Amino acid sequence: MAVLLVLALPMVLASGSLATELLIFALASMACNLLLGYTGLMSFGQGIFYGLGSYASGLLVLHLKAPLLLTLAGAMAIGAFAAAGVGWFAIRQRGIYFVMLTLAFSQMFYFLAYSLPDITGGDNGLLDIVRPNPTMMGATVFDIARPWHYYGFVAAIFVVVFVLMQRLSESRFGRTLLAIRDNEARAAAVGYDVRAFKLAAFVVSGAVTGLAGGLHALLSGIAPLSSIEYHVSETILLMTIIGGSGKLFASVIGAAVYVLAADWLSSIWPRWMLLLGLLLIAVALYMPQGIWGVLDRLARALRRGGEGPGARIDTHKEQA
Amino acid sequence: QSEELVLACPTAMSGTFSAIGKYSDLGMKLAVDQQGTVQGKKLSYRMLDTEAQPATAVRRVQEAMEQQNIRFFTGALLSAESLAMSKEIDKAGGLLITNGGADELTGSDCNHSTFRWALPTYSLIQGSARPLIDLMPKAKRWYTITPQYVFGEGLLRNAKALFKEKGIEHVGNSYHSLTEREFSGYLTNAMASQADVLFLLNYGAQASDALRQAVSFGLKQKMTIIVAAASGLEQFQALGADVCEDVYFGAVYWHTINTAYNKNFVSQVREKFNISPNYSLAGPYANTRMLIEAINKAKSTDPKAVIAAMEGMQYEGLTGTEEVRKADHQVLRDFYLVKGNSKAKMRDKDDYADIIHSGRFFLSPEAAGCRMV
Amino acid sequence: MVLEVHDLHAYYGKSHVLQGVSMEVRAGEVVTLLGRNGAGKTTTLRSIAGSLTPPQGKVIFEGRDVARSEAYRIAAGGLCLVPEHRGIFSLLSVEENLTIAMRKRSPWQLADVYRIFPRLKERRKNGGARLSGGEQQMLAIARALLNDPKLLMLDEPVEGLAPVIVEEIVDQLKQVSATGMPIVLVEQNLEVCCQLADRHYILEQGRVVYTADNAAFVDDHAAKDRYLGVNVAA
Amino acid sequence: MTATPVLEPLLLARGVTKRYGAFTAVDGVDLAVMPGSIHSVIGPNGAGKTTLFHTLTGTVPITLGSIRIQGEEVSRLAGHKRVQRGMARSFQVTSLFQNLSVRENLRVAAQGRVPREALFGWGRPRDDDAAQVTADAMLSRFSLTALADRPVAQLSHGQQRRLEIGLAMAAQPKLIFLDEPTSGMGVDDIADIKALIASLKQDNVAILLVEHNMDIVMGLSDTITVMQSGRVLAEGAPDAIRNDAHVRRAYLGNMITGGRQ
Amino acid sequence: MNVYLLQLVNGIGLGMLYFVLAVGLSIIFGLLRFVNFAHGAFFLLGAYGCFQLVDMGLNFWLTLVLGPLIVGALAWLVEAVLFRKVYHLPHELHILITVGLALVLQEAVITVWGPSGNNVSPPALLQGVVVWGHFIYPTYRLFVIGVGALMAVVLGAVLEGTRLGAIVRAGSESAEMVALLGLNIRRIFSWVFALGAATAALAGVLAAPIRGVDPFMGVEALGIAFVVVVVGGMGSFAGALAGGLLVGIVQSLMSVIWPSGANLMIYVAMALVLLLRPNGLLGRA
Ligand SMILES: Nc1ncnc2c1ncn2[C@@H]1O[C@H](COP(=O)(O)OP(=O)(O)OP(=O)(O)O)[C@@H](O)[C@H]1O
Ligand SMILES: Nc1ncnc2c1ncn2[C@@H]1O[C@H](COP(=O)(O)OP(=O)(O)OP(=O)(O)O)[C@@H](O)[C@H]1O
Ligand SMILES: [Mg+2]
Ligand SMILES: [Mg+2]
Repeated sequence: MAVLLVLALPMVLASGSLATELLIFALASMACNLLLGYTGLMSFGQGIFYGLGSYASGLLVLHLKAPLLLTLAGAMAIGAFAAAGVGWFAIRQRGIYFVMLTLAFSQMFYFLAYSLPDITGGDNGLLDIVRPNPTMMGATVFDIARPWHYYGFVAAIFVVVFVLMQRLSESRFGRTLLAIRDNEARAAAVGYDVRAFKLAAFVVSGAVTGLAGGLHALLSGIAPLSSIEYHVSETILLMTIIGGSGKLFASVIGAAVYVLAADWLSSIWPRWMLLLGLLLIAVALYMPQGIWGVLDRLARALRRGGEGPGARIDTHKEQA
Repeated sequence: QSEELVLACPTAMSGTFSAIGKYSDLGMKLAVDQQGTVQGKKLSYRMLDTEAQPATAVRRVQEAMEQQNIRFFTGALLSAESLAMSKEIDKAGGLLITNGGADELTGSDCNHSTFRWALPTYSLIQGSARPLIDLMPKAKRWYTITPQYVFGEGLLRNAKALFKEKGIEHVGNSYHSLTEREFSGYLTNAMASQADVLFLLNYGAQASDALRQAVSFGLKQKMTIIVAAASGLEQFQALGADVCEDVYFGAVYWHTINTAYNKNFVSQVREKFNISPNYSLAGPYANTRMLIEAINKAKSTDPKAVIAAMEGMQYEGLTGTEEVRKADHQVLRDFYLVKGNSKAKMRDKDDYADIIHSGRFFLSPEAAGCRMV
Repeated sequence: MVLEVHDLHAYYGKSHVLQGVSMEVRAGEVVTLLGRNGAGKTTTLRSIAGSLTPPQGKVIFEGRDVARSEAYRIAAGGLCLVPEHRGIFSLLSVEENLTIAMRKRSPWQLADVYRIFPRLKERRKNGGARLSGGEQQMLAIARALLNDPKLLMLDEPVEGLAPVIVEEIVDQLKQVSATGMPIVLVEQNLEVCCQLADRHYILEQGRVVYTADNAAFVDDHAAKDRYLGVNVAA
Repeated sequence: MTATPVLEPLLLARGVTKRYGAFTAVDGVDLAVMPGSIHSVIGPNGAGKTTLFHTLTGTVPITLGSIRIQGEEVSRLAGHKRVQRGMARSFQVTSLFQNLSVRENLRVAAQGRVPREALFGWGRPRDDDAAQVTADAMLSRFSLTALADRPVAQLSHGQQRRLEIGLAMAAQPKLIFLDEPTSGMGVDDIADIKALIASLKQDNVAILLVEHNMDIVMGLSDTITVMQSGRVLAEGAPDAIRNDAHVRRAYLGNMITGGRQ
Repeated sequence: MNVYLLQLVNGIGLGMLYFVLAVGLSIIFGLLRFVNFAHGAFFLLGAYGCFQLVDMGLNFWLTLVLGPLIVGALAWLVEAVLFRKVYHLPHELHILITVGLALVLQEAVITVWGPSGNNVSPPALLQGVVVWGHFIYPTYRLFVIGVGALMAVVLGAVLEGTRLGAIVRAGSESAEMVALLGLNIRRIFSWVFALGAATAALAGVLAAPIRGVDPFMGVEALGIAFVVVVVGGMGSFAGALAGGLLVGIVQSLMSVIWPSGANLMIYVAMALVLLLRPNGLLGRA
């Protein structure tokens, strides 16, 4: 399905940059979903990893002239690293306190970035981040200067990450996360070190989010202060919720809807946020399982209509 | 080639700074409608909503250049996004006229495609504090409140230099972050320092809050208050005459500027939109007029030619005869010091302040740190 | 006739859990609802109390059909359920748990229940979470009594209670019913049921499959074996 | 590990004490559980049985005292680590993975014995995974096979109680803690559970049992410890306990809940 | 008078405002278990209500009562038609719907009153300043402290002391069980929600003369409110007071010690508190 989307986008969207941004946020949103939907952690700190990711890739390109893949690796590493740190503190908390603690951290990192202008460029952010081309033994594999080319590159990464995350969520690890989400006390009682699992999930999520941030810095050529704002955390979380927690592809849809809605609405009315607000309310009221939930139900209804009683059984299989 | 020439005004239409977008739109509209066609091409414009986010700004600019093949951008105002866009536009060989506050625009980060109608921090300080010091030789103790980002730092640096030169005692400074809205703490410090003058180096809403709270703390009675750079008429309207009375403001534009060009502009704005123009409206207007001048001078709509024409160009503008300095693409023009009127003295509803001084102050391009490559 | 239930149905999603339960409670009698796990006892009680809305069937309480009216109205009317898992409020102290249920007009007041459950008095200030299973059960029952019930429905009230306490509660329930209070009792412990009840209903797959008065039921080993699978031999 | 001398107790607890603020829920309890034996803890409500369980299994931190499993001190070990030492428990108040299927519940529990397989478990769970095999075995052992793919939330209380025990057993422990396994169960299931508990003896699993159903306690226990207000009141074989005057007064009364001989 | 002392006093002034701002959020979350990201929006409405009414020539004191009432009524409506439907859903949906509402209200304010701010002058009676030596303090801020203190007493009595308080806490745990006790929990929820929103609005009215009104003051306020509530302890009413004062004082003192770090320190303080006392200063476990 991810592949289909990746192929479909260029046909429906005029702007390569927009399409790329969509995929980037889809990545971030999936990472958020790994926490929200699989571990039951509602993290308001995803912006930290995203922001650090973009700063990291910015700095690597600017100061070290690092090659593309190394740059992205760096972004992932810093994301994972920060996640380990933040997570280590945050997972001691549960429920809304966890949300708030991560929120506090995202504010902290914002002010940190803000008050270290020598590294982060402060309010101006990092500028002139020129996309290095993917090279192999010095030879440029293919040129990603033009937006649609870069899209191709991001799309490739997106598909790979998606598949890996999908696999992860079905793995024994992922299944155990689900159990922890469901009943932490019992999970501990049957022998799991709950914190270790949560932390692991956090680190993975941080890495992917960092990657997203890095890709975005390369997309826009800048790493602005606004990329580590609390606002980013909120947006990523909203996308995830809109899509629907607990199913990876849902996050992709969530991100797509959000990005496209925002882009489209903002071009028709300066007060577009009002409409966005209404959209959020509508989703909360009528699609508690998120947009995915609705699509899923539709799909089943169709299949059931098509195949009669037999269908119920295979839908059951899907869930298990 | 289409017979239409489309300009774009990338600025914040939504979010915290949406006021800017609202007025910029009017400014663009006026300038474009006035002109109609340029070099036989129908002139039109688009507003691009940057949401006050550099990343979004860059994306919108990319899209504008890719899809609508737009090359001319005017009216950008916020520092961070102006910088980001200036890079992007330069890369793609477009032209940007900005009113951004960051000195880098015509300093360390200057480039061929970027021109700046706004004034550098040096001008703001020289144009606001210097005349005031001359006005009040006895006021020797100054206290500053500074937002901690490049713009604020720039102002502070220049202020310190001026204090040194003028033998002013800088009795203290409070830094604050860009998100600060509560200034009572800093004001208390200022009070404790027993300064004669409180010099507010912050901008926009922050300046308003700082000033408002200063007044509520009765600082007006204890010391003279001066705001280095008022963001424009809308700021006065928001604050109200009582707060502004007897307060000094530096102003990059003020609607009572005494030039024929400006008078004409103001009257047009009044009849078209029945408001008095503020900086957010005047800026994009001025930028666009300036661009059109250059296009006509170049007799071409090719950015390269236009840039060449603009460099060193002298023209009539809102503040009188303005000049584009070739070396760093900084527009050389006047800066104003205005003083708040009491309600009683206001001649009309927008007559919040009178211009008490105007002048040009600029560093050399070298000193400004611009090296065109 | 205090309570009449006619052809009550209930679903959880697709599973048709109650398939037409009918029963009645006469003034002042204790009726038990027996049946294997999953027979539908709890569901029946919840449907009567209105925390589940039965799609079909009548619940006539003191002459009015209360099926499909809101839970709090039903309860305020005096149809009072002590649920399976006791529903103790852990955020509230023991005393608060009691006071929010108190009704001026109720014959039972704080002093009365403290007399019956001294342990609760000791733990008055304890959070509801900090009670042992037994203590929680006591609290739940005490709370119900304060709530001025006209008919008491208890879902496995002595589940997991120590015999002495069970006896206490049984005696207590005897006193309660002695005051003429009709009681519907869901219980697994036959001993308790037989001591208290006037009549018994046995549910199976959401239907009433057997009913008898106490005397008859006590001797009807066949029925017990058939429906409840107790081997009275051991 | 398996080569433990028969006479050495599997679990040896000394002076176990648990305080909640000023209130002492468990007060210096000593306990010795022999391998493969059934050891019941009974006592009036609030005696501290569950709390004792909590401290022994590491669900709540112990205040004072020592806990040894096969001689190894575990009293300061995190609860989840004790599982790898061969402890498993069921909860008095049902505590399951409500949104997972019955089968998955059991698989996760079985897998808990070797958590690193999960933490670094990149592969999908397969039907021939050790954990899955155990889980399926449990399904039939508790006759839950019919409900295997139902989310637990849809089971009746009694069905959930049965699964509750299943989860404990899925860890294939040496020592299993059962907290009132039969509470809220139908009479027929009680019989099953009784048989089940008895059958565990065969696989040489020791059981520490908290139970109010005297029929089971008296019928199955090798040793019974009676607790009252946090302390040990008496300990001994069923008959001894049944005839102990203190115990009768404190607890059994006239044995209304079954167990009448 | 020593500058730290001045800042301390000033911090208390700030803290009281923060308390009034946050206490509603605390009630609504702690008792209804409902994460209300629209709290800031109610604050915003309160402020603009104040601006509008005063602008229409109404006197400030009336506004002080009317503003909260109007907003409270609105909130009551919103609760009835929107939020009630999502209480039973997980937190993330609470966030979704309330963020949505906050956006709608904020943009609505912009469309009605325009994107740039406005000034509200305090009532003549409170316009002056009190002077201690070099230290000057606006009478109006003293007044705010007074109002805050009053609120603290009244609300405290109602929430922690009364049966109503207990009922609402119970309802937050299991609405079904409360209903089984014959209490109409929904109605109680609506009232509490309205009350919470009204306090936010009151804070807005109080804040307007201090910092003027602008469409984005809501977002900002929300941030502070959350910090205060978390520091103090969700649902703990006394916590909101303690939290408010702590945050106010930290912020105020920091503006002498390390001005540019003032905001940073607020969040650092919050993180520290949460690490040392996981449920906040006075939060119950
Ligand atoms: N929330 C639920 N969702 C779906 N099915 C349910 C739910 N609760 C109970 N059921 C099903 O409804 C049937 C009856 O459940 P109920 O709890 O009424 O039985 P019960 O007689 O009370 O059993 P027990 O004696 O164990 O309490 C059971 O088969 C159970 O699986
Ligand atoms: N978290 C806690 N804080 C304070 N006291 C507690 C806490 N948990 C339990 N207690 C108290 O400890 C005592 C023992 O409780 P426990 O649950 O162990 O009793 P029990 O023997 O299991 O009773 P039951 O047979 O009813 O389950 C009780 O009096 C209870 O009030
Ligand atoms: Mg039941
Ligand atoms: Mg117990």
